[in-house]
Amino acid sequence: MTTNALTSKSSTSGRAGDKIFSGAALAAGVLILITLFAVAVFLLIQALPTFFADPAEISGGQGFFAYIWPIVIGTVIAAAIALAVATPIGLGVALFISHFAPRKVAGPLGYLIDLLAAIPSVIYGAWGYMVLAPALVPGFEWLSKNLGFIPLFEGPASQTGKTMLTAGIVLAVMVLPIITSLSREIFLQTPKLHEEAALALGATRWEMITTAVIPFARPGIISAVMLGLGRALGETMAVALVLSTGNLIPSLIKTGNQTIAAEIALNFPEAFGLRLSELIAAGLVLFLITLIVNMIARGIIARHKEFSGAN
Amino acid sequence: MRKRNSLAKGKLPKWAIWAIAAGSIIIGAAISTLTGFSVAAFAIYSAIIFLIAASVITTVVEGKRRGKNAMWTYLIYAAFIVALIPLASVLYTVLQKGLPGINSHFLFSSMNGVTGAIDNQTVANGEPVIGGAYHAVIGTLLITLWATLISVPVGMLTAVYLVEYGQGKALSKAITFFVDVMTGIPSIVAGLFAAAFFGMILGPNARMGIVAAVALSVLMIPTVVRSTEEMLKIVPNELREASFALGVRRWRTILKVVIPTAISGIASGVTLAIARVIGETAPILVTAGIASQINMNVFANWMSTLPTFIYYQILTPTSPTNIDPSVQRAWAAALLLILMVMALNLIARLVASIFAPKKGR
Amino acid sequence: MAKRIDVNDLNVYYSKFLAVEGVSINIEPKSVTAFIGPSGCGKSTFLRTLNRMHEVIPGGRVEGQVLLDGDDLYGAGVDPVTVRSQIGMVFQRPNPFPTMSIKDNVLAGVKLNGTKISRSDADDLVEKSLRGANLWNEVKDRLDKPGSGLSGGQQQRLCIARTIAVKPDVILMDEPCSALDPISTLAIEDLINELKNDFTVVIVTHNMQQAARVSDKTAFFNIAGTGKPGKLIEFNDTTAIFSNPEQKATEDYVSGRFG
Amino acid sequence: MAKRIDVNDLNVYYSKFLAVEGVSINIEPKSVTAFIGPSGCGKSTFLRTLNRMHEVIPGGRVEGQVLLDGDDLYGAGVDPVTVRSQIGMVFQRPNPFPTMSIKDNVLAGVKLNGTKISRSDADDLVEKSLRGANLWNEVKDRLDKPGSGLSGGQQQRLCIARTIAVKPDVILMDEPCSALDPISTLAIEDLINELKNDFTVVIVTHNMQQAARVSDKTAFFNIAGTGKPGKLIEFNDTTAIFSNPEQKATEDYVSGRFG
Amino acid sequence: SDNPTAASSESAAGSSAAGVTGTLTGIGASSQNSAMEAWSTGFKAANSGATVQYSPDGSGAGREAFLAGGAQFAGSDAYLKEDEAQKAKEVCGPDGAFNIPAYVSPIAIAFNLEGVDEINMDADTIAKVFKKEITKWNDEAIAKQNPDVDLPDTAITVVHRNDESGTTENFVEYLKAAAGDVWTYDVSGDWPSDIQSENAKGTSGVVSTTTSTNGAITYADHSAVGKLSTVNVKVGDEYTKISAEAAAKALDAATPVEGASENDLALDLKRDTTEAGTYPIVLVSYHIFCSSYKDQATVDLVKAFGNYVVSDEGQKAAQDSAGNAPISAAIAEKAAKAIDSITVAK
Ligand SMILES: Nc1ncnc2c1ncn2[C@@H]1O[C@H](COP(=O)(O)OP(=O)(O)OP(=O)(O)O)[C@@H](O)[C@H]1O
Ligand SMILES: Nc1ncnc2c1ncn2[C@@H]1O[C@H](COP(=O)(O)OP(=O)(O)OP(=O)(O)O)[C@@H](O)[C@H]1O
Ligand SMILES: [Mg+2]
Ligand SMILES: [Mg+2]
Ligand SMILES: O=P([O-])([O-])[O-]
Repeated sequence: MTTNALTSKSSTSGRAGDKIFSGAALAAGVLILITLFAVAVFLLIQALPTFFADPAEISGGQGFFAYIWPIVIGTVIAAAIALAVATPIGLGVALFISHFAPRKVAGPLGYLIDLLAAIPSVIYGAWGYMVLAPALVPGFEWLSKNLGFIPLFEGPASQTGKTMLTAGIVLAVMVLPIITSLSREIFLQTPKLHEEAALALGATRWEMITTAVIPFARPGIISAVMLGLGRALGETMAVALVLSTGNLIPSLIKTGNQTIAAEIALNFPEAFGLRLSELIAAGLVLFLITLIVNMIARGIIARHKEFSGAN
Repeated sequence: MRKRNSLAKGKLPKWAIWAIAAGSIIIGAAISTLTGFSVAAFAIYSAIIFLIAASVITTVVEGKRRGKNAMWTYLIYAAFIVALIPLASVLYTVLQKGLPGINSHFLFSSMNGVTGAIDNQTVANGEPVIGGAYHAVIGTLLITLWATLISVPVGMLTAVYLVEYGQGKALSKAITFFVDVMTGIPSIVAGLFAAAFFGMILGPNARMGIVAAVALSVLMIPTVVRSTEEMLKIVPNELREASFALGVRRWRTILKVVIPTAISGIASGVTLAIARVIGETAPILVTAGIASQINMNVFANWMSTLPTFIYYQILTPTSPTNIDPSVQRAWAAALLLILMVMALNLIARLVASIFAPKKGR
Repeated sequence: MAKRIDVNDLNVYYSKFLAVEGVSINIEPKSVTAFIGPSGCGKSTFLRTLNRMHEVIPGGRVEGQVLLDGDDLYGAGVDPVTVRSQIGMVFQRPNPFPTMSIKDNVLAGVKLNGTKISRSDADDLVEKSLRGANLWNEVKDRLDKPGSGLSGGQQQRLCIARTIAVKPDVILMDEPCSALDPISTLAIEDLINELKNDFTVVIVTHNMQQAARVSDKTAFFNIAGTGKPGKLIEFNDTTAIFSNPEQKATEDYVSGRFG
Repeated sequence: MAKRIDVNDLNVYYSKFLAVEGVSINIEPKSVTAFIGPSGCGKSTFLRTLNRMHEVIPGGRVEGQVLLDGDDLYGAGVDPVTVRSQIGMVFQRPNPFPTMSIKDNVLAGVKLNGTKISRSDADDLVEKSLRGANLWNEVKDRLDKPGSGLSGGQQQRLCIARTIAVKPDVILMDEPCSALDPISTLAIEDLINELKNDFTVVIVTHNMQQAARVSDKTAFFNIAGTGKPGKLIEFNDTTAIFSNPEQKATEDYVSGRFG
Repeated sequence: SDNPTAASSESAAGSSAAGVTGTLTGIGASSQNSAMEAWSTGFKAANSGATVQYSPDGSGAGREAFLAGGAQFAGSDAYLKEDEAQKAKEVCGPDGAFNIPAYVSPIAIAFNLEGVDEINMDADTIAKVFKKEITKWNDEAIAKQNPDVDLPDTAITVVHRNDESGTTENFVEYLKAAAGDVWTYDVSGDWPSDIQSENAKGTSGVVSTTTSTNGAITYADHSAVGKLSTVNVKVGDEYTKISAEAAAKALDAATPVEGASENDLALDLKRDTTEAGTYPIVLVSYHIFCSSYKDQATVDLVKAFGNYVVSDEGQKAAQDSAGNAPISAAIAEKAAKAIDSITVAK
C-alpha cells in the first residue's frame, strides 16, 4: 500500500491551534452556563430558609406567598408600563432614524439617543423625583378628575407625583435606548431588495414598512423588547428613588405598589437573618419571571420561524 | 396650457400641511387657554389636533392609503420628538446642576480628609467646594477596565462558539437561552453573588475592585454575547468559504477574516455593554465598598466609583446640615460620567472606522 | 392597459455624479424593448427612472421629462406611489417577501390598495396571475407555503406574478434571468412573449441572444470611461441593431462573442 | 503543479439527503473540465467535494474516493486544510475580503496562515499572481486600495489571483462569470485559457456557449426530479458532448436554445 | 491629588510618630456616616499610618458583616439583639461583643407649611397625624395646642422612609411608648404597611420630598432637616424644642439594658419620660466591638480608634461635621473603660 502524501504534509501544530481555539470558545460558553447555574444555586441556598420558615415570621406575617405576590404584580405593572410606553416610542424612533430622517441627521441623532443608555440609574432616579414627578402632578390631577372612574386613575392624585406611573415612565426612558438602538440596527439591515420590491408594487412608505421592514425585523424587535424588559424588571435604584412605595393598589397615580428589585434594594441594608433570605427569595422569583418571559418570547420567535426573514 | 397631468390627480398641495399646522396651533392655544393655560397642555392639544386634522384631510383628499401613510409618518415624527423630551430634560438637569461643580480641583482631587466640618466652613464663608471625584474616576476606570477585560474575551469567545462552532447543537441552544435569561439578573443580585463567591474563597466581606469587576462582568457578558453574536451572524458565509478555500485554518479565519469584518458592530456592542454597567451602583456597594482616598489597586482595599460616589453624596451628604456641596459634587460627578461614556463612544466609533470594511473606489 | 413611454432629454444623477446623460427614447405600448450595453453604462439606473425607483436611493434625482401616455411622471404634484402602481418592476435577484406565503406574495400589491377583496376574487386573482407567470401548475398545491422555499427561477416568476397582479400598464425588468439556470430562463422568456400581449415590457439584459430572442426594439447604451456619464447610443428595431447597426460602437458590442 | 483527479463512485449527502449519487470521473491535469446541467442537479455540491469544502456545511459528508494524483483526499489522517491549499476554489459571486487592500487580498492565503514572507518576496508574488490573473495593469497603481472598490469583473479576477498565489495544483470555479457583464466574462474566459497551461481547471457553468468555448471536456449532470439525487449522465470531450452526445438527455439539454 | 484640603495635618501627623498603624474596617448605619468621616479623618491625622474605612451599608448589614467576621466593628442604630449577642461569642470569644454609644442625634419631626415655623404637639397628636387620623393642619387637635398660630386648611401629607431604617425604628418606638393607645403597631424599622402614605428613600429623600411639598410632615435626623420647621414635642407639661442639650438629657435618663454585661453600654431610652426639657425622640447609634481580637496590632488599633471616638476631641469633631449631639461625660467615661478592656484572644 502506498502512503498518502496528503497526510504527511499536514502540520500538527496548525491543527493544535484549531483545537485550542475551539476549545476556548466552548469553554467560554460553558463558563457562562456554570456562572448562571452558580447564581441560581446561590439564590436557592440563600433563599431556602424562607420556604421552611414559620409563615408568621415572614414579613407581613402570612407566609412568603402573601408577601411576594403583591410585589410580583407591582414588578409586572412597572415593567408593563415601561414597555407599553417605550416599545412604540422606541420603535418609532428607530424607524425615524432608519427610514425617515435625512441621512446626515440620523447618525448624530442615533448617537444622542444611545447616550441615554449611559446615564447612571441614580441620576435617572434623582431626575425622576426632582424633575419628572413634580411635572407630572398636574397631569395626574387631570387624570383623576376626568378619568377617575377607571380604577387605574382613581384619585386623589399624589401630591408629589412619586407614583407607579412616574416610576414606569422613568423605566421607559431607561429602556428606550436599548429598544431603539437594537431595533434601529435591525431595521437598517432590512434587505434593500425587499424594500424596493414593496415600493415597486406601489406601496407608500408606511406600507413598505409594514410589508418589508417589520416582518423582517420581527424576531429582532422581540429580542430588543426582551432586553429592555430585562432592564425594566431588574432596575433597582431608579425605582427605589422615584416610587413612593406601598401596598398593592390598582391606581397608578396614588402612592402605592412596589417592585421586587426596589424592595431588595430598599431593605437589603438593614436586613439580616430571615429577612435577608426573604429578599433573596424575592430575587429568585424575579429570576424565574425573567426565565418564563424569555421562554415565551423564544416560543413566539420559533413559531414564526418558517416565515422568518433569515434567508 | 397643456392638459392637466392625470398622475397628479387628488394630491394635497404642499402648503396645505403648513396651513393645517398653523390652524392646529391656534386651536390648541385657544383650548388650552380655556382650560387654564399651560405649555404642556398647549403642546399636547396642538399636536393631537394636528395629527387628527392632517390625517383626516389627507384621507379625504388623497384617499385612505395616503391618509394612513400620513398618519403614521406624523406619529413616527411625534415618537421621536417625545423621546427627545426626557433626553433633553435629563441632559439639561445634569448640565445645569453639574456644570458649576466641574473644575480642575474637582477633577483632580479625592475626598480624602473632606469632612462635614469643612463643608460647613466653605458654605459659611461662601468659598468654593473642596473635595473631588478623582478617586472615583480612577475606581470607575479600573473596575470597568477589569470588567471589560473579563467579559469581552468570554463574551466574544462564546459568541464565536455560538456562530462558528455550535450551530444547531443543544449546548448552543442552551447557551443562547440562558444568555437571554442572564440579561434579566437584577444588578444587586449580581453583586451579592460576586460578594458571596469571593467570600467563599477569600473569607467574609472580601471587598475590592476585582470583586466588583466580576459582578459587573456578570451583567456585561450577556450584552457582549448578544451583540457580538448578531454581528458575527451577518458576516457573509462567502468570506469564510473564501478563506477556507485558500487553505486557511478555521481559527485563523475567525480571527483574521470574520472578526475584523464585524469589528465595527462588535465595538459598538461592547461600548453599549460598558455603558450599561459603568453606571451601576448597587452591585458596587456590596463588592467594592466605598473609599474617599485614591486606590490604584483592584486587588486590595476598598474603592469608590462615580456612581457610588454620586449615590452616597446624595443619600448621605458629607455634612447633613449643609448638603449643597455634596449635591453639587454628585451632579458634577454625573456629568463627568456622561462625558466619559461619550468619549468612550467616540473612541469606539474611531476604532470601528479604522477596522471597518473599506468601501468605495 | 399598456401605455407608451416617452423620455425627453433625461439626465440622471447620483448626488453630484451624472450617471446617465441626455436620453430621449419612445417606447411603444404592447412591445418589448431591450436595453443592452456594458456594465456600468447606466442601464439599471435609467430603467429605474422610468418608475421613479431611482429616487429611493439617497441622492438620486433626474432632470428632464418622462411621459406616460403624455403625463409627466416627474410633474409637480405627482406622487411616486401612483407612478409605481402603474409601472411595475422585476429585479435582478428574485425578491419574494420571505415572511409571506406564495399566495400572500401574489396578493401583496393588491392588498396594499386597501380595497377589500373577497376570498373568491382573491383566489381567482392569484390563479390568474400565477398562470400569467407560468407558475400555477408548479405551486398550486402549496400556495400557503413560504415563497422563499421555491427555486430561483420559480421565485423570479413569483415576482412577476406579484407584479402583474396589480395590473400595471408597464413592466420593467432588470436582468430578470441573470441568476437563473437555462430552464428557468426559458420559462421566463416564454412568459415575456406572452406578457407583451397585455403590457408594455422593458427589459435590461447582458445576454444578447436573449435580447434578440425576446425584444421588438433594442436600445444600446455605452459609456466613454469610468466617471463619464452613460449615453443612449442607438435605438432601433432589434433586427436592425443586431444585423445592421448604424453606429460603430453598437456593432463592436453586438459582434462580441459573448454569451 | 497540475495534478489529476480521479473520483470513484462518490455519494454526497446533506445530512440524510443524498444530493449526488455514484459519480466516477477522471479529470486530466492541465485541462479544463466543464460541469453543466440544470439547476439543482448537484454541480456545485459535487465540485465542492473535490476540495473538501462540502464538509464546511453542517451535515455535509461523502462516501467514496477522491484521488489527487492517487492520494485519497478523504483518507484517514488527511487534514482538509492541506487539501484546500492544493486545490483552490473561485466562487460564483466575487468575494474579496472587504477589510483588506488589493495586495493583502492576493497575499491572504499566505499571510492568513501566519507564514512569514519577506517584503520583496511578497511584492514578487503579488505581481506574479495579478499578472497571472490578467489584472496587474489595471490595479498596479492602487495596490493599497480596498479590493471591494473594483468592478465585478476585476473583483472576480482578484479572487483568481488570490487563489493562484497559494500555488495550488487544481483550481475549481463555480459559475465564475454568472454575475459579470460580457466584457468581464471575456476577460475571465481568456484567463482560463491561460491558466490551463499551469493548472488543472474545473468549471461549473450554466452557459453552454461558455462551456463550449473554454473546456476540453464536459460533464453533464442531471436530476430525475426534486428530492432525487443528481447523477453524472455523460462525460466526454466537449466537442463530442455538444455535437454528438451519446445520451438522449444530454442532447435535449444542449440543444435547448438557451443563452 | 489625595490631599484636597491641603491641610497641614500631614506634617502634624508626621510628628506624632507614636500612632498606631493598620487598616480598620467598619460597616454599618448610614446615620453616623458624616460623623464617621470626621472620625476617620481626625484619627488619621493623629495616626498617619492608620486608616479607618467605613461603608454605610446599613445597620443590619453592618451587624451581619461583623458577625460573619467581615468587619472589625459595626456601626448600628440598634444594639445587638439577643440571638446576635449569642452569635457574637463565636466570633469574639466567650465575652462576646459589646455596644458603645458613639453617636447621638435627636430625630426631628419636620414639616413644611407655608407661613408656620413652629408647632406644638403632644404624643397622641403626633401619632394620629402619622397614622393619618388627623388629615388637616387646622384640625381641632392641633389648633387647641397652638392658640397663637394661624393654621391653614391645608391637607397633611405624611412622608415616611421607604427603606428599612434606624430612624423609623426609633421614631415609632417613641410613638408606641408615649402614645401606645393610638399607635398600636409593632416596633420595626419598616414603616407599618397599613398606613399608605408618601415616602422616600433615605433621610435626604424624605427631607427633599417634604421640602418640595406644602403641608408635608416627616421625621428625620435633626441635623439634616435644613429649611424645614420642627415640631415641639410635649414632655410632661411643657413643649420641648428640639436641641442637642435636650437630647443629651434623654440619654442621661436612659438605663442600661437588662442583663447586659458590665462593659456593654447598650441603653434603653425612656421614651415616655415626663421630665421637662428632655427631648425623647433620640437615636443612639452604637459602635459594636469584639471583646477580644486575634492579634495585638488589631487590638491596639481598635482601642485607639474607639477611645478617640468617645473622647471630647472625637465627639467635637463629629458635632462639627454632622451637627449631632455629643455623648455625656459619664457615658464617655464608661465607654473608655469598656474599650480599654479589649484584649487579644487566648
Ligand atoms: N447607488 C449608487 N450611488 C452612486 N453611484 C451609483 C450607484 N449605483 C450605480 N452607480 C453608478 O452609476 C453608473 C451606472 O450604474 P448602473 O448600475 O446603472 O449600470 P448598469 O448598466 O446597470 O451596469 P450592470 O450591467 O453592471 O448592471 C455606474 O458608474 C455606477 O458606478
Ligand atoms: N446547504 C444545503 N443543505 C441541504 N441541501 C442542499 C444544500 N445546498 C444544496 N442543497 C441541495 O442539493 C441539491 C444540489 O444542489 P446544488 O447547489 O449542488 O445544485 P447546482 O447544480 O449547483 O444548482 P445551480 O445550478 O442552481 O447552482 C439540490 O437539491 C439542493 O436543494
Ligand atoms: Mg444593472
Ligand atoms: Mg450551483
Ligand atoms: O440611619 P438610617 O438607618 O435611618 O438610614
